[in-house]
Amino acid sequence: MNVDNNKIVAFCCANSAYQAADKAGKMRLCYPDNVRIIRVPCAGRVDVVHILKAFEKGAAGVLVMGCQEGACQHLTGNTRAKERLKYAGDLLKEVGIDRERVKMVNLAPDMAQKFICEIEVMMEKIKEA
Amino acid sequence: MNKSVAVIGGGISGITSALELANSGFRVYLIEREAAIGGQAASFCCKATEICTKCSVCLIPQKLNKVAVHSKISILTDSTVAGLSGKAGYFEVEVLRKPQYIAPERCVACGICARVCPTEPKAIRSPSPDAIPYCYVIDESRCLRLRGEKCNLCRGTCPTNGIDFDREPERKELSVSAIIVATGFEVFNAREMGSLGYSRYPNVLTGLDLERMFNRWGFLRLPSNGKEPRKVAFIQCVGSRDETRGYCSQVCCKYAMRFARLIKYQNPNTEVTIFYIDLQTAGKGFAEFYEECRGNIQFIRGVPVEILETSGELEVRFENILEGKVERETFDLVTLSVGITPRKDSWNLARVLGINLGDHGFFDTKEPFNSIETNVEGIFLAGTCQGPKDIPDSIAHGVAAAEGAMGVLEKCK
Amino acid sequence: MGIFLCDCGGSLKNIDFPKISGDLEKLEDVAFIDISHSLCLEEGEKAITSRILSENINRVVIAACSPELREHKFVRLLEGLRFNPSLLSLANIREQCSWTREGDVTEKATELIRMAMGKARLLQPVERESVSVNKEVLVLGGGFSGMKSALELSRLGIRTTIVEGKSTLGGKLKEVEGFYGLKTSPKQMLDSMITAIEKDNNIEVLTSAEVTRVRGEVGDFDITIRGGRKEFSLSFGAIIFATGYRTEILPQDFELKPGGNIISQLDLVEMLRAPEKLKRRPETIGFILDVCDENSRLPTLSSLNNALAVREKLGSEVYVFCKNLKVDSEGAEELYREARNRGVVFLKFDEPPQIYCEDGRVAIEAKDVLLGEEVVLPCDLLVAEERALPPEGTKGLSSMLNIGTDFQGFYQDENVHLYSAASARKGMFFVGGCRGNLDLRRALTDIASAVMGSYSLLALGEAVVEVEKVRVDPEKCRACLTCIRVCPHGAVQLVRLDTEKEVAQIYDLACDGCGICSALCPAKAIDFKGYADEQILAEVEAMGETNERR
Amino acid sequence: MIIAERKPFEEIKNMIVGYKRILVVGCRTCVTICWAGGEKEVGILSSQLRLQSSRNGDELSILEATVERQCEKEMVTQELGDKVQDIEAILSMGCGVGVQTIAEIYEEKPVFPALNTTFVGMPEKEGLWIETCGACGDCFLDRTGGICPVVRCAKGLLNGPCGGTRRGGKCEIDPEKDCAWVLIYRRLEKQGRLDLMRKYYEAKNYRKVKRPGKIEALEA
Repeated sequence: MNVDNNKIVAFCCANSAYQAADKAGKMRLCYPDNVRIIRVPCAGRVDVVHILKAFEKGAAGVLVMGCQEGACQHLTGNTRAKERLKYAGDLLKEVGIDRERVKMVNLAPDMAQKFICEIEVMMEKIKEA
Repeated sequence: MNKSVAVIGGGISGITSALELANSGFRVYLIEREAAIGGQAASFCCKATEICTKCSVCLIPQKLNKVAVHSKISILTDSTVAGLSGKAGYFEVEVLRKPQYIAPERCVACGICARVCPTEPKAIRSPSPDAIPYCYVIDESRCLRLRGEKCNLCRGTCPTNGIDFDREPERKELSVSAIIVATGFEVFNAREMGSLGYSRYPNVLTGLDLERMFNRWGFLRLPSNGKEPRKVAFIQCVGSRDETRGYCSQVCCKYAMRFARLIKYQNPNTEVTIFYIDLQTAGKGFAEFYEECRGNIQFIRGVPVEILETSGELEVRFENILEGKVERETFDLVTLSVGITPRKDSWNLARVLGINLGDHGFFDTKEPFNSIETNVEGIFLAGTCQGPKDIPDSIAHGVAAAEGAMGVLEKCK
Repeated sequence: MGIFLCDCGGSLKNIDFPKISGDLEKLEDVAFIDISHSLCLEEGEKAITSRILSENINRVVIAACSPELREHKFVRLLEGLRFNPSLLSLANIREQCSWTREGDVTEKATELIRMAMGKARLLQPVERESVSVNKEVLVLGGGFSGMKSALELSRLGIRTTIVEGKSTLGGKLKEVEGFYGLKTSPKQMLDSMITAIEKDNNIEVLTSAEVTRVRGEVGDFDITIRGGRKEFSLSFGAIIFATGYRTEILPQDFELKPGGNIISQLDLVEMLRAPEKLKRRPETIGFILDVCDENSRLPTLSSLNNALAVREKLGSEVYVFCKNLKVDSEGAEELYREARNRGVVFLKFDEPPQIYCEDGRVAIEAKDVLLGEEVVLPCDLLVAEERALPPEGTKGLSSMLNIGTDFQGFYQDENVHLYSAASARKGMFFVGGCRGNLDLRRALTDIASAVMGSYSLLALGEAVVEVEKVRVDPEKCRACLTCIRVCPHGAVQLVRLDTEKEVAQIYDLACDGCGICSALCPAKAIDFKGYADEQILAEVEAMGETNERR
Repeated sequence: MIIAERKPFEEIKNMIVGYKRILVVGCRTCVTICWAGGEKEVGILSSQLRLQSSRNGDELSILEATVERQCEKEMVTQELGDKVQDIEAILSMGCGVGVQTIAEIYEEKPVFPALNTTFVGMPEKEGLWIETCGACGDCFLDRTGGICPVVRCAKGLLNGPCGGTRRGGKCEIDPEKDCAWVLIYRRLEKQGRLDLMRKYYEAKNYRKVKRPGKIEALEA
């Protein structure tokens, strides 16, 4: 990979994951700073093209963070995102990138700790490869 | 005549009423006693495992943001209602506001004042993460300046000079057409049940402590030694359905089962036991949720009477009604599912507003089936101050109170 | 493009603002870069206002604290300056950058600002317009919930039309014996409501009529109603469904043996209305609960009500068999205690009891939990627990409206955001029994939130809407119907354009801005202003640039 | 409607080995509707190819284009006209007809198919397409109540079920699939035309349609 400090792109749903990221900041919890958060209205908005483009642009891992299953304001946003990530995982496997680099995460606005440990889990995966 | 409503209490049902009325075009004064709105439910945690368990705690930050943003809602924090005059449609509410040493509209929560404050633990500290208005708070008891000593460190360093120590308590007069009382509830003080050993043994917690712990850390640790508990017990109906409090608090069975599943989900080899009298499994889809829980959680019909600490573990003595004999069992952690009790100072607000209290200490309503109107026309009740409710019902009740208030507003055009 | 940086009163120490403004100044489309201490207070706002009025810029990027806190302030400020706020892009350099690490984060801050600039370049203006909305509301179903909703709405000055399938209003009200603690009996309540409706000229009632087709979106539903022989279509702003529920004793729950001594709550109510007409006064009456459906509170409440009525009027022995007594609604615990004081015996079982007939009397055999041994109880009458089911037309209606139903068939499975009356489709509300809330108190709060929902939607007669925030490009659209099937809010309709071409069209008022359709559209025909594909890709692009440069 | 499915990436990769500049062409009609070759899938395949090339270092530049209908010569030339000069190979994401139309127009450039054109069918729900017509050229749906046994019966029988139908009317070969003739029987029963089942039909005359089929409108 042509990038040394291998970035993580996190597509965060504005209703839950973005607020969890803010809460982590307000609680001054430290987490690795190669995470780039992109705000999307709903996890269902993230398309396979965005994920592949992120990898093309040098991202080492992509996290799509949506609401808990059954608590999505748009009912099917997070379930569609999960299916789409399986498809994206297949596409990446075909290209030789390890499937684990793409992950769907279900968060609620108060889960700052889980937000951070999901990022650390992704960091381990990237370091292993 | 400006059509406005005063909502007393900034908990989940208060802010829901405020939002509904503001969205329908009326001005709302939200009077909150604490330094930030959100009430008890703002410190709760989401209890979802793979799927959401419908506790609707995640609605609260969303509604808080909408209230903070709404142009028609003015939030008065640190304020209480001191007096009331006038009648339905033409009320005059007298609001007493504690001195705002830090002006909420000036404070940008940059954190410099907390760095320079000499006291340990800090007298000036940051609010809880999703507090609205997000501004720093001064603890009068520990601040040197307010205890008479000369110390101006924080005032000097504040970039937006929002700190001003010689502010006086304000007294404000609001002319409103209707009032919604949404003062909320207090958790049952588990210390009253001496035999269960709350606050004597560190590993005996209440439901509220569990909520705060999960909200803060996201996982469960024993308060005594920080390790993961292997055996957890939930004791139901602590402070409800007994002689003095003849009502069911409706929420404890639900949150106990949700916690039990969450703990099992996070660490499958912990053993979880729930002691109950009558398990309330009503609610859409909750019976199926109960069936799932029965798979890996042990339910024992029979509420324990005594907890003793033996060698670091808690020994619970209870009467197992199914087997018909008294048994003992040891646990690492015991959670008392405490119920909802009326606020101790609600009689004071009742005296000021002239509304009367029901037999359990909650505010009373005009007739049994009309759960929002009080005996004073133009004053409405919302949320748990009228009776125990879970979060979705409190929200629905807040909307009902707003609809009641609308009736008064429409009449006095 | 104008860029404003805020160092939050100088507290963001680990970001070197002059270095950032030095780097970004060189870019050609940057008009100016301002560093200020507190953009969110008056002095900051004055700085922004003067800057914007003096320079003619068409995009604004603000790097400050979290958009959740301050975005509304900046939007209101820009609206004041007649600058379209949809051309504003925010970078969160405080909560998600400066506060996440002790060490220097200038590089991350630059990249976040660069990402915001990348997005800002592609932002398109979105106009806000007000769309006229039909102020009438249709109430489907004339039971207690339907009548109460119509009365509440007309009290707030909104015209309603009630469509009731049967020939008279009333629904379940006619079948209930009494409500605990309520002086007025259901009969009086029913008559008072009907007279109020007749007097009220805001309410129009169409009895023995049914809805055959629902088209259109919130604010302008076009509904065809068939009453008697004629069929006509009317337009409404919102619909409140109050179609109620029906109860049935299902064979698999109780093998209905001949001899007629297994009755439903309804038959018991008939008996209680006219106790003198009974041939033989039943000595012992048994109630059975929690056998088929432990979700609803109604069986417990109606059993306790009727048990008290039996003790009063007939004075016969009453036994209640249940697994867990559902006392978690208001006043239920007092009801339970009063029933116990009046001598009603409660037996709690774990496995469901066996029921068999013995010389004309019904015997219930169950292992009682409290006594700990088998109990066989012969009694004259057994009141079986009915299973509450949705009314017949629910399946058809729900597929026509594309609203989901839950596992029991009631409307709208549980989602916390929609609780208590709203539904996935804006403008459609489900109230009381048809949603599964069977007891009266919860139905009342449902009605209140449905009324408030439709009032805040329709009261002004118009709704402010962001015109074409999500737009389908007619040329690219292949009418493959994916967006119509996928939209959770049913906001997309197939429309015939003037060019005779069938194309999907998104209805702005009903669209909730989730973007699922634009992600799934195979022809990339749906453009979501503010979160369009290009804008998201531009943010990703900007993240990539710093990689190559290093 | 023609339903197609994208080839596995391995196959596509081996096709374009050695070419440095590639044009990926999508088509906006049938393959867009069945989510196989529309503008979105062109974007996906192109970024996959770019990822592949950046991972193992060989520089490969990808151009993307989408034609209104690849089976119309005028539309192909109008869309690809200028883009074709300096590219070495074309990867067409249209159905088989599209690939051959482009190959016919630009004969000097190699044209590779990225999709497998599978069948003529209809969407059951979004994302799921089933074959309902085998384009056999001699339609006899009038006798089977509108259900075509050539395609929906695993063995393509013309005269009634094969006798191996499982319980619940399921096909002998594929337990999830409904037996076509059971469906036909039920529908004819509903329409009261069950006597059609008793008639005996001789084998199909496949010579009726000469391959490759050609249809000439009289007016032309």
